[in-house]
Amino acid sequence: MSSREDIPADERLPAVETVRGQALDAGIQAGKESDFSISEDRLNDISLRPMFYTTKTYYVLTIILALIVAWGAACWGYQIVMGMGVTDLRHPVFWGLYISAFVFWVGVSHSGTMVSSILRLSKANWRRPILRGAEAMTVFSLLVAGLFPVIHVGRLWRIYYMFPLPNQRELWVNFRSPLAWDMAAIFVYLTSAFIFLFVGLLPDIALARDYCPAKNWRKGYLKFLALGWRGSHRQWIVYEKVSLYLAIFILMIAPSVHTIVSWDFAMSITPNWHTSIFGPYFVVGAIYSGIAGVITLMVTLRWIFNLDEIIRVTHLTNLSKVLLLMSIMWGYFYFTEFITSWYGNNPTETAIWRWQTDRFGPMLFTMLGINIFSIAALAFDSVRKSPGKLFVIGILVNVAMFIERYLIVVPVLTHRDNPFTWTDYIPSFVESSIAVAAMAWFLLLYALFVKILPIVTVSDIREGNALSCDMAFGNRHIRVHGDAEE
Amino acid sequence: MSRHVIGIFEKIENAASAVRPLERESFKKEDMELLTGCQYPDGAVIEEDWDVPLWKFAVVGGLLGLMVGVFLAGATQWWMNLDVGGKPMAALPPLGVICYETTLLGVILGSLAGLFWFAGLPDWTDLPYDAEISRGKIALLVTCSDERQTELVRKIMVESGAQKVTLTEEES
Amino acid sequence: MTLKSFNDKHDNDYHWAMVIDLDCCDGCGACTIACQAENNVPTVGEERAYDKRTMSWLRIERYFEGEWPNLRVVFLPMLCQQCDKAPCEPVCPVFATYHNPEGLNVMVYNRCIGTRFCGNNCPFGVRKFNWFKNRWEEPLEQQLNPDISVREKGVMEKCTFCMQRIRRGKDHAKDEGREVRDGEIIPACAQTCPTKAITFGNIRDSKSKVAELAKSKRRHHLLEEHGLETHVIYLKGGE
Amino acid sequence: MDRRTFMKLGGAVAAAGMTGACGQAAQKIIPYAIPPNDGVNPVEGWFYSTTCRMCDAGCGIMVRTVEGRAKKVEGNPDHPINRGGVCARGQAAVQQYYHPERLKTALKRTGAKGNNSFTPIPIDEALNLLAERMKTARGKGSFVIASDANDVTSAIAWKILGVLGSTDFAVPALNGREKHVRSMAFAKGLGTLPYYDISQLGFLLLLGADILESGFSPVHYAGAYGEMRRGNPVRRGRMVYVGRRMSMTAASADRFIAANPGSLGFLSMGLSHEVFRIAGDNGLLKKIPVSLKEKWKSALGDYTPQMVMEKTAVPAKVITGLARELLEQMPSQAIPGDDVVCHSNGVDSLNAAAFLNALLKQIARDGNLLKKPDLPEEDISFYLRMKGFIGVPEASHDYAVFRKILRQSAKGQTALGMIIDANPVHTAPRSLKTAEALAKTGFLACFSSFLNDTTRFADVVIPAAHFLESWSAQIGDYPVGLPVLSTIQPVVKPAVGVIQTGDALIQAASKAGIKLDVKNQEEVVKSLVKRFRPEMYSIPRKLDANGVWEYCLRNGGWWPEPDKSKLSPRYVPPVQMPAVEKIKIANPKYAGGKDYGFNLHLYKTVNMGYGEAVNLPWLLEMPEPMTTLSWDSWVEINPKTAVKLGIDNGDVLKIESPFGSVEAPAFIYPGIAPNTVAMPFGWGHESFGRHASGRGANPMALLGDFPAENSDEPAWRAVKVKIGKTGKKRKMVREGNPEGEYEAEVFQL
Repeated sequence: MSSREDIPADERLPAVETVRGQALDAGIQAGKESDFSISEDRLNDISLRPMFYTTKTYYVLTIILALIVAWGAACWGYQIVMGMGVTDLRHPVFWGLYISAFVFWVGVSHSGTMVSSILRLSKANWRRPILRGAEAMTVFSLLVAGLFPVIHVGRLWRIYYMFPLPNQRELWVNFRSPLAWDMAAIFVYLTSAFIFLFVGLLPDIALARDYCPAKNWRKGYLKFLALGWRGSHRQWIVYEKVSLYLAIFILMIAPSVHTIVSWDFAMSITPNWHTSIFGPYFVVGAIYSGIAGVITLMVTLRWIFNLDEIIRVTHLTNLSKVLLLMSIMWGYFYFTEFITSWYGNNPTETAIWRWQTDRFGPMLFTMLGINIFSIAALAFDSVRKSPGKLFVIGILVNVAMFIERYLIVVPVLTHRDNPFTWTDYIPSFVESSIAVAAMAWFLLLYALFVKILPIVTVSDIREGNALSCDMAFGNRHIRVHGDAEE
Repeated sequence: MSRHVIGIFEKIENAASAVRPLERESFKKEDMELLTGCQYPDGAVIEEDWDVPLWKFAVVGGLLGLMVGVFLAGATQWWMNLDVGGKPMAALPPLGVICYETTLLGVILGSLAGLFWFAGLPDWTDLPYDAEISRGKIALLVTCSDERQTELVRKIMVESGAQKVTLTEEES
Repeated sequence: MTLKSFNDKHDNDYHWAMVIDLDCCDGCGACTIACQAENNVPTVGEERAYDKRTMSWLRIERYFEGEWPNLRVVFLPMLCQQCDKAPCEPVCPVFATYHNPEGLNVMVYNRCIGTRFCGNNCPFGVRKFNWFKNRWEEPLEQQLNPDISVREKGVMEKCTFCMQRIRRGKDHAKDEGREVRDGEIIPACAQTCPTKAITFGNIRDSKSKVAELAKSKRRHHLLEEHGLETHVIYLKGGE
Repeated sequence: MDRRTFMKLGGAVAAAGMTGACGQAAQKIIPYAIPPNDGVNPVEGWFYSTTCRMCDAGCGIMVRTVEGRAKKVEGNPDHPINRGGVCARGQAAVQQYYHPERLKTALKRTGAKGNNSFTPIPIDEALNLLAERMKTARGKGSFVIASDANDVTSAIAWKILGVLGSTDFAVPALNGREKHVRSMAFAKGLGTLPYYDISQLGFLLLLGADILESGFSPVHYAGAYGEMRRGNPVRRGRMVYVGRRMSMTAASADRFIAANPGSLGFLSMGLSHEVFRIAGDNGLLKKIPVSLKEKWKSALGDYTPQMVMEKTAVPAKVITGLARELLEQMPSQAIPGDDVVCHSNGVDSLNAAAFLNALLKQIARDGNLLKKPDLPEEDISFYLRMKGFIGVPEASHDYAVFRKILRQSAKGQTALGMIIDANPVHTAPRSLKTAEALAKTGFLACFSSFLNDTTRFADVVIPAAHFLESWSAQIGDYPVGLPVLSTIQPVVKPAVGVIQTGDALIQAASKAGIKLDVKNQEEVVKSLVKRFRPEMYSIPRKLDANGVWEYCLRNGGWWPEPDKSKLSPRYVPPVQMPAVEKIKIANPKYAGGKDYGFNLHLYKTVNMGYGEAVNLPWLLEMPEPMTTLSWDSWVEINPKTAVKLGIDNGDVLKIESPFGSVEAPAFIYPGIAPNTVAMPFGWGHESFGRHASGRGANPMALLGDFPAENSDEPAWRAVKVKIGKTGKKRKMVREGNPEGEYEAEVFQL
C-alpha cells in the first residue's frame, strides 16, 4: 500500500500554486488547454487541499461562529427557564420569527437535493463539481430547520409526546395534524438526504483514506467510513444503480416535504393562509432561495479554498441561469396569490394586505425590489459570469426570501379575523439572537464538514475527465463529453 | 493458497489490451478484477453485464414503509379515537400523506441495504488493493493458484504496458 | 362498517350551549372577574399586560360605529364558542384538545406541549397561552379553586364552560338518579351576570330555556361562514 | 387485551398487531382523555349567605368555602337587591380578603404624623391608648368619619360618639346624596334616596344618570334593566340617554343625545312643558284640578322648546319628540344623574326632574298604567324604624358635617378622631386640606384592613376584620321598593391578629368606662333581629328565637315577600305633585374663567369606583368597559380636539383647574364632547400598598371648594380646566385595537 511518503508528517502540504481566475480563463479562451486537463495528482491535491490544509483564518472563523452559537444556546436556555414570554410573541400572534426561520431553512435545504438529483438524472455534465456542496448544504440546513420547531415549542420537556412511542396510557400522536406530518416529513427527508450525501461520499472517502498521510488524525475514521470500498468494477456497477435509485426517490421526497411545511399554514382557516396555491408556491420559493444559497456557498468555497480550477465560472453561470428561471417562477406564484385575494375582495384578507403594505411596507417593498432586481440583473451575461456579482445576488435573494417567509407568517397573525385583538409584533432580542445563532450554527457545521470529509466530488470529476476528450472541429478544438449508456 | 498479481496501468487502453491474452491463458472472468478510482463503463476492460436486482430491496423496503405508515396513521388513530373537529377517526387524506412519506423512506433504506448487500460493504478486512488507483491509475488484479501462473501473468502485464506489477501473498 | 367511534356525540343526551343576549349585556365585566375567580386564571401585571399576555378566558369586546355625537357602541362578550367542527382540534399534534361527547371543546392541560397551532387556527382569538410561570403571592393561593388545575407555563388554556360545575351538577343528578334539570348547572359568568344576559343549558333538551332562546329570530352565530357550528348563540340587540 | 400485553406487542410485528386491533371493539381501550362519569367527586364545599360590602349598595351574596377557605363569591338568588347578580368588585372581595398587604397587627405611630412610620403593637395595647383618649375627649370635640352609615359598626360608633358628647358623624361622598334627599322631600316623597322601578317601564329617559355603572345600586338597576329589555315577551323597554359623555350606561341606550353641561334642569322643565302641552291636547289631564293646571301653565310657560334649545343645544324637534315618546310609551320615567345633581344649579335642576317624574306618574296613574308602587305605606314606616335602630341620622351624609370636622380639626379643637374604613384624604377634594386637618387632631384612630393615604396621619391603626370574617347587618340605604335587612356573618374563621371594628370600639369604650348594653357586634345583630321579629311576617311563626336567627343567617337577611295584593294595579297611592312654581333654575356657573377652555367631566368607573379596591390585581387588570384600559388612569379627549391640539394616544397631558393640576396620559375617545375632557375617579393613591401607590392621577386635586348655590357639596361637574402637553409619552395597556374597534362588521353585529 504506497501512499504519498513525501508529505511531511504534520500534514502541512506544500502550498499548491493554484491558477487564479484570469490566467485560467485566458487559457480556455485560447482553446489550447481544455477544461479538465488537470493532471490526476493535481486534481487530488487541489480537491483534498481544503480538507487537509487548515489556515489560521479558518480557526479564527470557526471560533467566532462557535461563540455566536454558544450565545444562541444561552438565549435558548434563558427562554426555557423564563418561559416563551421572553420572545415578543403574544396573543394572538402565536407564531413569529422562529416559524419563518424554520420555513426559510427547510426551503434552503431543498435545492441541495433537487439540484444534484435533477442534474444527476439529466446527465448535465457541469453538475459534477457542485454536487457535494449542494447535498451537504441540504443536510445541514435541515438540521438547523429541525431545531426551530423544538425551540419554538412551549413545553420543551414534553416534546416526546410528538413521537408515536408506545406508552402505558396508550396516548398516540394525532396524525391528522399538519405538525405531525411535518415531523414525519422532516425525519424522512433528513435520513434520505443524509443517505444520499453519504452514498455520494463513499468513493471520495476511500480516495481520502488513501491520500491521507499515515499519522494524520483523520486516517482512523476515514478507514472506517470508507466501509472497505475498493473501487472494484462490480462495486461501481452497484454504486451507479443505487445512486440512480436515490436520485429518483429523493426527487419525490423533497417537494413533498416543503408542501407539507406549507400545509402548516394552508390547512388552517386563517384568512391569508387558507389558499390552495401554498403548496407549489412554497416549493418554488424553496428551490429559488436554495439555488441562491448554493451559488453563494459555491462562490465562498471557491474563494476561500482556491478551487477555481474545480468550480469554474461556467458552472456558476449555469447555476445562475437556473436561478433566473426560478426567480421568474416565484414571481409568477407570488402574483397569483396576490391577485386572487386582491380580486376576491374578502374583507379580512384585504384588511391584511392593507396592513401589510402600510405597517410592513418597507419589508414588503425591499423583498419585491430585490426579487425584481435579481431577475433584471441575472439577464445580463456580464453579471452571470462574475462570481462576485453572483455572490451578492445570492445573499440578497436569501435575505429577500427570509423576509417573504416572515411576511407570510406575521402580518396575518397580527391582523386576524377578530379585529378587537389586532396587535403588532417585533421580534425580541432573544428571538433575533437565536435566529442569527442558527445561521452561525449552519456555517459552523459546514466549516467542520469541509475539514472532516472531502467537499469536492473527486471521483465524479475524474470520471468526467476520463469520458471526455478534445476533438478538432474545423479550426477549433472543442471538448466532447462521452456518455457510457448508449 | 491463492496469490494475487496487481498490475498498475496509466491508460485504460493498456489495461484493456492485457485482458485478451489473459483470457487466452484460460484465466476466467471471475479470476480477474478491475480496480479503478472512478467509474468506467462496463466492458471497457472487463465485461460484467451484471444486472443488479436492486429493485427487490427497494420494493421490500417500500412495502415495509407502507405498513408502518398504515399502522401509524391508521391503527393508532383508531385506538386513540377522539372526535377531533368532526374529522373521521382514521381519515384517509392524512393516511395518504403519512404512507407516502414512510413508503419513500422504506424505499431509500431498502436501496441503501441493497448497496451494502450487493457491493459487499462494509468489510474492513485487508482485501488485495493498491492505493495508486486513488491517483487516477487503473489496477488489474488477477488471482492465480501457483508460481507458474503468476510468472505468466506478470509477463503479459509488462508486455501490455503496466507501470508496476506487484505480487501479494495470501496465507490462507 | 362505518368508522363510527364509541364516543360519537350524536347519541349523547347532553349538548351544552350558551345564549348571550346582546340586548341585555351592558358591558360591566362582572363575568370576566367571576371567570377568573372560578377557574384560577392568573393576573400578569402591567408590563406583561402591555405585551398582550393577559390570561382572561372571557373578555368584553367593545366596538364603535360612527363618531360624536351619534356614536353606536356594541358590547360583545367573547369566549370560546365550543364549536362542533372546532378548527383548533384537528391541528393539535398531541390530542391536547378534543371534542367530548357532551359537545364541549375540552383542553387536556398536561398533554399540551405548546405548539400553539390551535391558537392560530381559532378565528375568534379566544385561546390564551401561559407565556410565563404564574405566581400567587402568600395568602392569595388559598383562594385557588380545588376543582380545577393551576396551569404550568407553556400550556394553552381557554373557557371550558366551567367544566367542574358541569361535573358537579351531573354528579348530583347521578346521586339522585335523575337527568340534570335545566338551570341546575350554571357557569360562573352566567351566575354573576347582573342583567341575566347569559343563559346556559342543554340544547338537546327541547324544554330547556337555552333551546327556546336558540329558536328566537334574533339568534346569531359568529363567523357562521366558517361552518364551525358554534355553541354560543348571541341574540342581537335592538328590535 | 390489557395494556401490559399490548406493551409486549408494542414494538413487535406492527402489521399483526394492527390487524388484531381492528376487530377489537373500541370500548375496551378508552384513553383517559374522556373521564368516566362516576368515581370523580368534585369538592362540595359550604355556602354561607352574607352581604357584599365592596360598595354600599349591599347586594346579598353566598360565598363558597372549601375546607375553611373562601373560594368564590356567588350572588344570593333570592336577595331583592341583586337577584343573584354580583358586580366585578363584588367578585374581587375574595381577593381583598386574601390580599398579601392586609394588616395583621395594630400599629402605633412613631415619629411625625404623615410619614407612615409605625411600630407593631398588640391590639389591646392599641385599645388601651384609644380608651385613655376616650376618657379625656368627653365634650372636647370628637368625630367619626365612616365609609357608610347603615350598618352595625356605624350604630356602635354613633352610640359612643353620643356618649362623648358630639354628633360629628360624617360620611363624605361626592354622589350628591344630600341634594337627592332634599329633592325627594320637595317632591313630598320619602325622606330618603329616590328609587326608580325601571323593570316595568316602556320608556326610560336618563338625564346623565350612569345607573348601570356607578349609581346608588348598579347591580339592582342592571337586573331591572335586563328585565325592562327582555323581561316581558310582549314589549321591549326603550332607553334614551341625554348627557355629555358616552358612559357605559349610555352605550346600552337605544339613542344618545348630547347636551350642554349643567343644562339638564332646563331640559326637564322643557320636557314638562311639552308633556303638559301634548297631554292637555290629548285630554289626559282631566282628573287634575284646574287651579293646579293654571299654576303649572304659568310656571312652565317660558320653558318653550326654542328657549331650552339655546340653553341645552338639544334641537327643539328632539325635545318635542322625547316628550311625545314619554307620553306614548307609558309608563315612563326620567332619572336625573350626576350631570343634573353635581352642577352649580344642582338642587333646582333636581327638583325640575322630580316634577317631570311626578307629572308622568300622575298621567300614568290616571290611565292606570302604573304597575308597581314605589313603596307601600306600612313598609316605609318599618324601613324608617329599622334605620332609627341603627341611629345614624340622614344628616350625617351632608357635606356640611364633613366640612365642620375639617374646620374644627384644622383649628386643633378636636381631641379624638376615629376613621372607620374610609380614606377621606384620597376621596375629598385636595383644596379642603383634609390631610392637614387630620394631622392636627389630638388623637386619630384608624380602623382599616390596609395602610392607605389616611392611615399615614393616624396615631394608632387597628387592623379591621374583613367583612367576610365579621358579624354585621346592613339596612339598605336605597330602598329597592322594599325594606331590606341584610345580615353579614363570618364566612371563614377570623384570621389571627385582626379585630372587628365594632368589637374594638366596644372594648375601648368599656375600658374608658362608657357603659354600652352590648358585648360584641353579633349581639347587636341579634338584638336587631329580636327587636323587629314581630313585624317580619314572612318568617314562619313557629320558629323560636334561635330558629329565627338561623333563618335570617341562611336567608342572608330579611325582606318582605312582595305581597301579591299590593302589586295589583288597583292599588296606586295618590301622587303628591311638587310645587313647580318654586323651581327657579339658574344658568350654570363654573369655577375657572375664560382661559380654562375645557369642561371637566369626572366619573366613577365600574371596576374602580372611588378607589377603595384599587389595590386588587383582578380589578387593576380588568379593562374598563368603555376605554378597555387597565393598570393606569387616563384623560379622555375628543378625536377632533385631539387632532386640533396635535395630541395622540399616550401623550401625557397636564390638566390644570383653578384649584390644582394633574398629569395623565391622553386617550382618544369618540364618546366625549369636543369641549370636554373626562377622567375617572379612584386612581392616584399616594400610599396604598404596592399595587396602587402612585398609579394613575387623582382628579380630586382638580376639584375645589366651589359649592353649589344652596348645598355644601362641591359642584364637581362645574369645573373648567385647560390642557397642556408635557411632551412625555406613556405606554397604555389597552385591550382593544384603536383601528380594530371600528371593524365590527366582520361579526355582522
